[in-house]
Amino acid sequence: MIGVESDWSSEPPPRYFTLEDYEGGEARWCPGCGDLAVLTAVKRICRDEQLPPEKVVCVSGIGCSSRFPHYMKTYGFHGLHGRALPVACGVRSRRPDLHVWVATGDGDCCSIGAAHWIHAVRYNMNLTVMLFNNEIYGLTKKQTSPTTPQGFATNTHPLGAVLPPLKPVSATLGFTNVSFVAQTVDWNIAHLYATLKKAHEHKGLSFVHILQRCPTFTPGVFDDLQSDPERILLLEHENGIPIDPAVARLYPKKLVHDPLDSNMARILADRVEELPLGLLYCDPDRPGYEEFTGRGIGMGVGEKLEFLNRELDRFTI
Amino acid sequence: MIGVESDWSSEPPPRYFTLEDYEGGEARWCPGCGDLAVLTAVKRICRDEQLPPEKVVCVSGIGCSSRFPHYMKTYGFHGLHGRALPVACGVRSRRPDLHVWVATGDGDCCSIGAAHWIHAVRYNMNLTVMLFNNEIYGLTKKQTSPTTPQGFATNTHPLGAVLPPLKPVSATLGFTNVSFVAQTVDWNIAHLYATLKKAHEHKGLSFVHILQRCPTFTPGVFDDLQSDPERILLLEHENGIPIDPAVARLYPKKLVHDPLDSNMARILADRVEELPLGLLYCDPDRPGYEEFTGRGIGMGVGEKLEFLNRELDRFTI
Amino acid sequence: MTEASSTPAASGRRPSQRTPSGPVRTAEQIVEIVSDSGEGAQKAGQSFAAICAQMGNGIWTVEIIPAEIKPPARSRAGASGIRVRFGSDRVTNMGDSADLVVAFNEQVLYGRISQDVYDEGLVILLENKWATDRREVVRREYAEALEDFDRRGYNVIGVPMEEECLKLTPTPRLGKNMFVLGMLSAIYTRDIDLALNEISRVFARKGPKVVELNQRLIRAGYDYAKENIDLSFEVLSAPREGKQVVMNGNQAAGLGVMASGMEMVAMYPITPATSISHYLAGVFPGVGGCVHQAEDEISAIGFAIGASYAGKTACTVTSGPGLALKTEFIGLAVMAEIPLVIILVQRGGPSTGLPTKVEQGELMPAIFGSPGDDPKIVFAPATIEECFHFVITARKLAETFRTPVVLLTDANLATGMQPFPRPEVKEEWLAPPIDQSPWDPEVPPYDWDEESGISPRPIPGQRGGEYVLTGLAHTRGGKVAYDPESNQTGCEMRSRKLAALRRTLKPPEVSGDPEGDLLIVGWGSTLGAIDEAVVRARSEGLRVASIHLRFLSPLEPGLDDIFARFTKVLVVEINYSDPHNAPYIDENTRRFSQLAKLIRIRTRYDVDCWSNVHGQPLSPGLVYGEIVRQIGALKGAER
Amino acid sequence: MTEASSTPAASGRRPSQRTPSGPVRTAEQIVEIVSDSGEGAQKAGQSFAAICAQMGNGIWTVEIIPAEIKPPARSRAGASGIRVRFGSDRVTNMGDSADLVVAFNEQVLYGRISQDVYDEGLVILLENKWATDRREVVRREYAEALEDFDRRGYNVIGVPMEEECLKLTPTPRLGKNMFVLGMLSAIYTRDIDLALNEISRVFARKGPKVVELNQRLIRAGYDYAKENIDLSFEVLSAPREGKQVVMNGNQAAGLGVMASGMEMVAMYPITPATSISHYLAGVFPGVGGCVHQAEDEISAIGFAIGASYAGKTACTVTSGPGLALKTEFIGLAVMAEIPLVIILVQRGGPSTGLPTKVEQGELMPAIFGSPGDDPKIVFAPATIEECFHFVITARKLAETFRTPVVLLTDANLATGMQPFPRPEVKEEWLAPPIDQSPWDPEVPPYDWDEESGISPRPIPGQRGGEYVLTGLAHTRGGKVAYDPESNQTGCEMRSRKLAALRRTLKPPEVSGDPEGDLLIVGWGSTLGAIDEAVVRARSEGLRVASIHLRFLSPLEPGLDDIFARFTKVLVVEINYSDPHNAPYIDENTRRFSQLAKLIRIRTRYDVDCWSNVHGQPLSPGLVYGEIVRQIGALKGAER
Ligand SMILES: Cc1ncc(C[n+]2csc(CCOP(=O)(O)OP(=O)(O)O)c2C)c(N)n1
Ligand SMILES: Cc1ncc(C[n+]2csc(CCOP(=O)(O)OP(=O)(O)O)c2C)c(N)n1
Ligand code: SF4
Ligand code: SF4
Ligand SMILES: [Mg+2]
Ligand SMILES: [Mg+2]
Repeated sequence: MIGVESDWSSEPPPRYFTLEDYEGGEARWCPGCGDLAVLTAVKRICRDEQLPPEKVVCVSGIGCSSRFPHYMKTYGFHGLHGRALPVACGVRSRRPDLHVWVATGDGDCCSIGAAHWIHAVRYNMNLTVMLFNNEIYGLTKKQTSPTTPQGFATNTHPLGAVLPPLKPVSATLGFTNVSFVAQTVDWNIAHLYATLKKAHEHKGLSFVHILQRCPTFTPGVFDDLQSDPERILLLEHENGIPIDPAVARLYPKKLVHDPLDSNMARILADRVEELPLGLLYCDPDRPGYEEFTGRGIGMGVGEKLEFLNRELDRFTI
Repeated sequence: MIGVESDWSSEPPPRYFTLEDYEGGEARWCPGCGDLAVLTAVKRICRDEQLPPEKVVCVSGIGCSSRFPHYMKTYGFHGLHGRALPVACGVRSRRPDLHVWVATGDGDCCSIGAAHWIHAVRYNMNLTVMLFNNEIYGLTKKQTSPTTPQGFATNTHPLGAVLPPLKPVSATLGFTNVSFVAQTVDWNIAHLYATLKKAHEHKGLSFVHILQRCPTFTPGVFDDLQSDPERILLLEHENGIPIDPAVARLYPKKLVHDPLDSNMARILADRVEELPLGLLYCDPDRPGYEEFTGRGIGMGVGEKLEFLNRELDRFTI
Repeated sequence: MTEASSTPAASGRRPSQRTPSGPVRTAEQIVEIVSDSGEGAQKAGQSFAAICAQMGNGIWTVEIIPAEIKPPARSRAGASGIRVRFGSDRVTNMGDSADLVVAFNEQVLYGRISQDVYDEGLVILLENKWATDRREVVRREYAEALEDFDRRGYNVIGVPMEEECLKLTPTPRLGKNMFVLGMLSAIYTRDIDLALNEISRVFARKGPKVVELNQRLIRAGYDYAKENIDLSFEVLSAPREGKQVVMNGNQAAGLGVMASGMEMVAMYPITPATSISHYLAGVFPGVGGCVHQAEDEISAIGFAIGASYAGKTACTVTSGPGLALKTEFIGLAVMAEIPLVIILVQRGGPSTGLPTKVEQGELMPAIFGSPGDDPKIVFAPATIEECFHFVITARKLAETFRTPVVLLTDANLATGMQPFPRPEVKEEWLAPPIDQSPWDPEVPPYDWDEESGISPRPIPGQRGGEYVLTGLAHTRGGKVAYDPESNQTGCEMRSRKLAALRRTLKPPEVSGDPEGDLLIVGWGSTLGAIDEAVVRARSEGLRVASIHLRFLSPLEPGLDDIFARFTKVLVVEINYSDPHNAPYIDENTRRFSQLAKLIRIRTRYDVDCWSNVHGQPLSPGLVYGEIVRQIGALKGAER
Repeated sequence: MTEASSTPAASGRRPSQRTPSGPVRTAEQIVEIVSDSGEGAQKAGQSFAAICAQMGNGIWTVEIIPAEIKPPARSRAGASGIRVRFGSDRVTNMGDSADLVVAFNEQVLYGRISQDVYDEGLVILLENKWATDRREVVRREYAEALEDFDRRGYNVIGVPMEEECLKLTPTPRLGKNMFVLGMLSAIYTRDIDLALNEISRVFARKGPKVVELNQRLIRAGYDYAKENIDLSFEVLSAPREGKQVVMNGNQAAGLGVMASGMEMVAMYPITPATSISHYLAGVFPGVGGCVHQAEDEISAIGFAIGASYAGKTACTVTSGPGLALKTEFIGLAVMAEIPLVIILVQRGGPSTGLPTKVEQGELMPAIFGSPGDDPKIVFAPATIEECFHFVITARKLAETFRTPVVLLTDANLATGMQPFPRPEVKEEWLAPPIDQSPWDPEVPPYDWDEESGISPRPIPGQRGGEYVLTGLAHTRGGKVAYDPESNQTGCEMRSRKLAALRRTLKPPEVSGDPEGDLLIVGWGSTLGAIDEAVVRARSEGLRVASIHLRFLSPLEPGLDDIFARFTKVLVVEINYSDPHNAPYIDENTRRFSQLAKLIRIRTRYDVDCWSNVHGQPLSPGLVYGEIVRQIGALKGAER
């Protein structure tokens, strides 16, 4: 799809962006790392949506997955561990013209950044949030993350993680004003692409939980999901993630799930036998905080000066 | 109930504690503040359970409600804004003999302390957590809290809070390893007492959401709940909060709810027409993190020295 | 400021003379209104101060704030109210002991007595209903207090405030404050119409009924005083040029935010910074701006940084504990060169400390708090007027030097009210729309000027400027780099910005003797008290002067030269230093106050320091006392 | 340390002489193994170092760590490996340029060359399979590198490592490192049995098959070198008394935690501190202890504080960004007097900076980071051995002085390995069970000793001791108090503890000339490099000495006296200071390094500083160069 964004100055000749226009530095993830598939999907979406690279901002925290912005040739903000979401919200607050992608790890989002996770979901600003869940701390070399499977041995829990893993999707569905929650996997490229595309289109905060392989530190944790199609429950709905025929063929178990049904969404999210893949919840009508933060963006200098003088008059004696 | 705790040195004559033994400094909350009722209930539970004052630790953050420890004549820790839960977990980590009560406000717990809220619930250590929800920042004088009703005017949102309020119970029910979630109100003393008592008895983290009146800054926000018994849905169950006949008479609407039914709990929590009062969820069998942190507490010096020497040998050349 | 030396206000105890046929004429007065909290003493005092300002007096107010929201009635800790110092000349600080106090009960006075703010001769207008209270204990307390006040040499005048108000309203507790305003207007020969107008302005939103009742209460108080109280003072005003505004420091800072062109303040509530956002929350939309209340301080600064990165230089406001939480993000802003304004309204520490009280204890953490080298600009306004103008400067510096800028105010400036010339808002203060024109792709994102370390920055939306901001060590091209040279270069470039800024600064002005025995060095909200003390000491022949620093990082130039002209240099500030005479403390172990540390790093001058952590604004009398003591010691007198 | 002056190791370029009929005898060697990451170079080097230590050599290791988890193969940024310096005498630092490098490909060598660690004459044992790689680009790169190395004066010896390993295993990439270990054993005439044993210990858990294969690879490397490489060195060892242990600084700190009797370490992962908890996670249960990985750094220190409050003095470990987040809680611990041990393993800053590299940039934030006055104890080990013992001291100080204690180590100590005398664990180190006997209710919770500020503390469970800990200003009785005196007293009492501790400290020992031209002042991990440089300079007749500080807060006593004996004092450390010759930088604007600031505050001595933020451990050669330059300048020679 070629198009010119309304907020983009339409200079002749119209620009057409190819994948290369989004190619940043050479990706430095381990061979087989699931992060690469996500990167590729995002680049493709940018290309297919013809987003001007200068209008795209990738914001991240710290972690393997948070290196994401470096590999895009767009604007990027590789900030602090756990703090991708506040920065991303700030970027959007006065710049509704920017497309903001957020890359955050399971430690970044669900551990140190957990307070921001709850609140950014509630603010519901227009961001595409990609939670790269490799169920481990990758960059710091194999410490337990909140999503590490119970019993899985790590460097901080050599006898195995002590507690049952936090479920990012279940938790998110309990947060007020949640507007979009989807689940996908790095190894099904078509589904990943379709999910991220839908998320990008959603007006509001779209939270995409991506099961992401880390062959270096959690090899095999997703093996059964990869090898046994019966472990996947494909969610279908006209308002859900569009399903590629190849994907449909791959996964025999399917369920028609209305993304507006939050109760069913939570039941699905808790499911242990199968992993629901697709759009668990979406309410396009939730209020967005940008309505508030963005008011008055275009106000003219004259109007401002006038108000300031009136305000000073109030204090004048 | 008079009794001697097994870990309390049984010196003759056995001590009997009266309410006065738990009386700390004169409470300095505003007249009509709901915090006082909670304080009274906790003192009564301590007395009724005959908890030695020196074995009780009240931990709090910062806020009106966090002044709680000062008004108890027990050990107390009035720490930092938002950080009651980490401290409380630390206290319990190596001291299973202590009874730990946590007082935290809606700002303290659900805003600045939100990351700890998620994770303390997951650690499921044996704490009684009382969330004093007055739907406002009290101590700092009327700023919006995450639970402030949408449209309610505050000093930071004079035109009304912008977003729908966060629901502490709904969110908590989505956190992994949650083991006890109850809801009560400061103005029904019998129900408040029964709920906190049940919470104190629960082995694990009991999360008690208390609607708390703040006549100073949110006068009237609970008026309809107070005046219209039809707005309350009393939860009943043999494993639930024991219901005083007077309470039962007060509230005509009742529902038998099995606290093990997490799905129903979440549906109830989301209910807007009525406020469910009682035990929404309880699973006494969730793993507790103290199992892990408390290992080896009683280990003898000899054993330690021996291990240390063995370990040094490993490094000896 | 040297003109002040000729005014009586500056010479300690203020002379007053009763003109034969009228009020006593006096150069200045210090009045307090003290009550239980919730009785409106602050509102009455603010209005009184505003009236004085309107009549051309200089004013300074200090709020008296209890720690609890609603402390019990009649408790010492519950003292709530306000001090108003007003005078013919400019007034720059809270002064020393009060001249007159209106008290709603006798107990709250003890809260003030413990702060050491009253002297013999004080006049107290005291609600006298307690004498006949139905509770025996209250009657006894009242009687005992009267005796005690007498012993202390206070002149108590009983006033049946409640009784009088009851004649007009069934809820006198809510009206007393207006009655008091009326009394004060009478005693200080204020124009009653000004009072009535002021009150109709203040209560405008509450409707005409409320306004009318309050005006009647004012009149009642006015009439009562005229008839019953034999006190009458006149504080003439000096002619004043141009329009003046009157406001407190937090309002001034809030106005500064709007006038600076910033459109976003991201904050988390914390005393005493919050009222900046309270003020802004109401008016910011008028200039298209927005206050974002974040879930915590970390998120607040992160949000502001996000907005700044996206071209909308933003502001965050906080105090001590909040600063601690922002430490990591401040380091990122320094490292990645993100313009950002941080308004830090200091309060008493360490830890939660004294949340409503004043301290200048956040200087060292503001400058040295972040791990690694983090050169940033730190400066401090010394007056309410500067609270306004410095925010505008802060934004400019932040963008010019592409760095966070910390503005250090404190609880004293935050709530102190003072008139100053009405600022003329300039269009150029309001930044132009952010630059979205194409960026030359040949220019790297950190195109450091070798001399100044300054570089222009690409803003999202600028075609060709795409780069990834990172807190990792990086090159001129913005690329992550772990080699020794890249990190060294980056650190040097960031540090160089401070040296470049310093070159544009002027040495501080010496106020008082150009050379002499003692030089006082201060910063921030203590300006008025120090100046007044110096003027008083000089009027008594002591050879003393003061300088008052605004820029703390980089530190202002020329200090060595100035120091060399004085026998001794004494830093005076409100934060902790070991007292000279404590056990184990000697010149080798003594821990210095914060500015003294900075100055010792910079100049290696043997500066002494005198400071405390009383949580109180400095009073000129205390500073004066120390000047006398220090010069006495220099002259070989007793130490 | 002065004995070292007689050893050849101390005199720069190490003399070596080939005995007619055998290996060249040399006082020391610096060997590196460099590879792509994941090829096991570190493991081989650590084993080699352990073998050297077992043979009685002094050793020091430095890990070479790439920033990425798995950087691309054959990339400069991907250089991963280890440096081992070993010698006849004690070895205390990484030394200067390497003598011999084993490289798995030629590209990773460029990663090292950019760090400036190789000189002419370097011997390189280089995997030579790249010469015949099927990719043309690889063959070309290899050829070009060989030419370049030749120009640089390196002696390259090609070794068919992979080819040789393929004879024994189908996955030579995983075995090469053992082959290298064998080669090095041959070249340095190591006892091959020690190597075989070491490897069977290291791989014990992986089963006999793995052990056997690795041993065969070692033998293969050994034999290959004997037959094909005409290099043979002998590094004799000095006799050594008593048992020795060998470990790195993080292991030593971890062992120290266990030996100190602490039972709880609460942490959040962060490089380079995390490996302390990795080590402890495995062994801590052996002494009944527990590692708690919290959800963030704030929670980690909060948890430790909770445990400490409840009587189980706990520890938290972190690095720069984590320190920033803990700032607020550290302030609480100071204010409420909670014993707590904070192990701070410093890394490169500011912000995320250089996460795996060394810097001493967290000194100022550790001391001055929290708002308000926050006197706490800060000290720094300078050797691996001290990393162990200082933790035990830290716990004792924390409890005696009822305060947080910060232990500052760094990335260099964290991963550096060195032998030291095996500690004799004392029962008294392990604290007795916490006191639960009744507390005299007459004794307040802060029963400050007027002289020392020290007070005993009630612990939950102690009947009669019930009190509420608070971060608000409080009285001796632990009650919240907002009056001026209470806050002043509390601050004084807490400050006094530092003065009291300082009285127990001895002045630092001067190493080198007791008086002379130049005194070097250092702290932390730079001890070895500074000492070695001083020894070398003195051996050349320069009048130089050094002192090395352990206690930074309070600062050690006696500095003035020592400084007075030298013409010039130069602080040497690894953190930022403005270079002398930069634009706009002069003595009035120059920003000093961190210890230099502290010393200037304390002594007002005109100390100069020399520092960098290269992210590298200091090398003795660099320090030596600066000594020569400085003394030259003093003598009026060229600057
Ligand atoms: C304040 C702070 N604490 C800790 C760290 C160290 N750290 C960097 S990334 C990381 C965790 C990464 O895990 P995750 O978020 O799951 O991302 P992944 O690497 O697995 O993609 C940690 C603990 C840091 N950089 N900053
Ligand atoms: C780090 C930090 N930020 C902010 C504050 C200021 N503060 C104190 S209490 C409070 C909010 C109180 O609200 P809540 O937690 O709901 O408790 P309540 O007073 O309503 O009981 C705030 C923002 C602080 N003390 N510390
Ligand atoms: S460690 Fe894991 S998450 Fe990180 S780059 Fe490697 S495979 Fe990916
Ligand atoms: S302000 Fe509200 S919450 Fe605080 S003490 Fe008063 S009534 Fe209670
Ligand atoms: Mg991860
Ligand atoms: Mg609240």
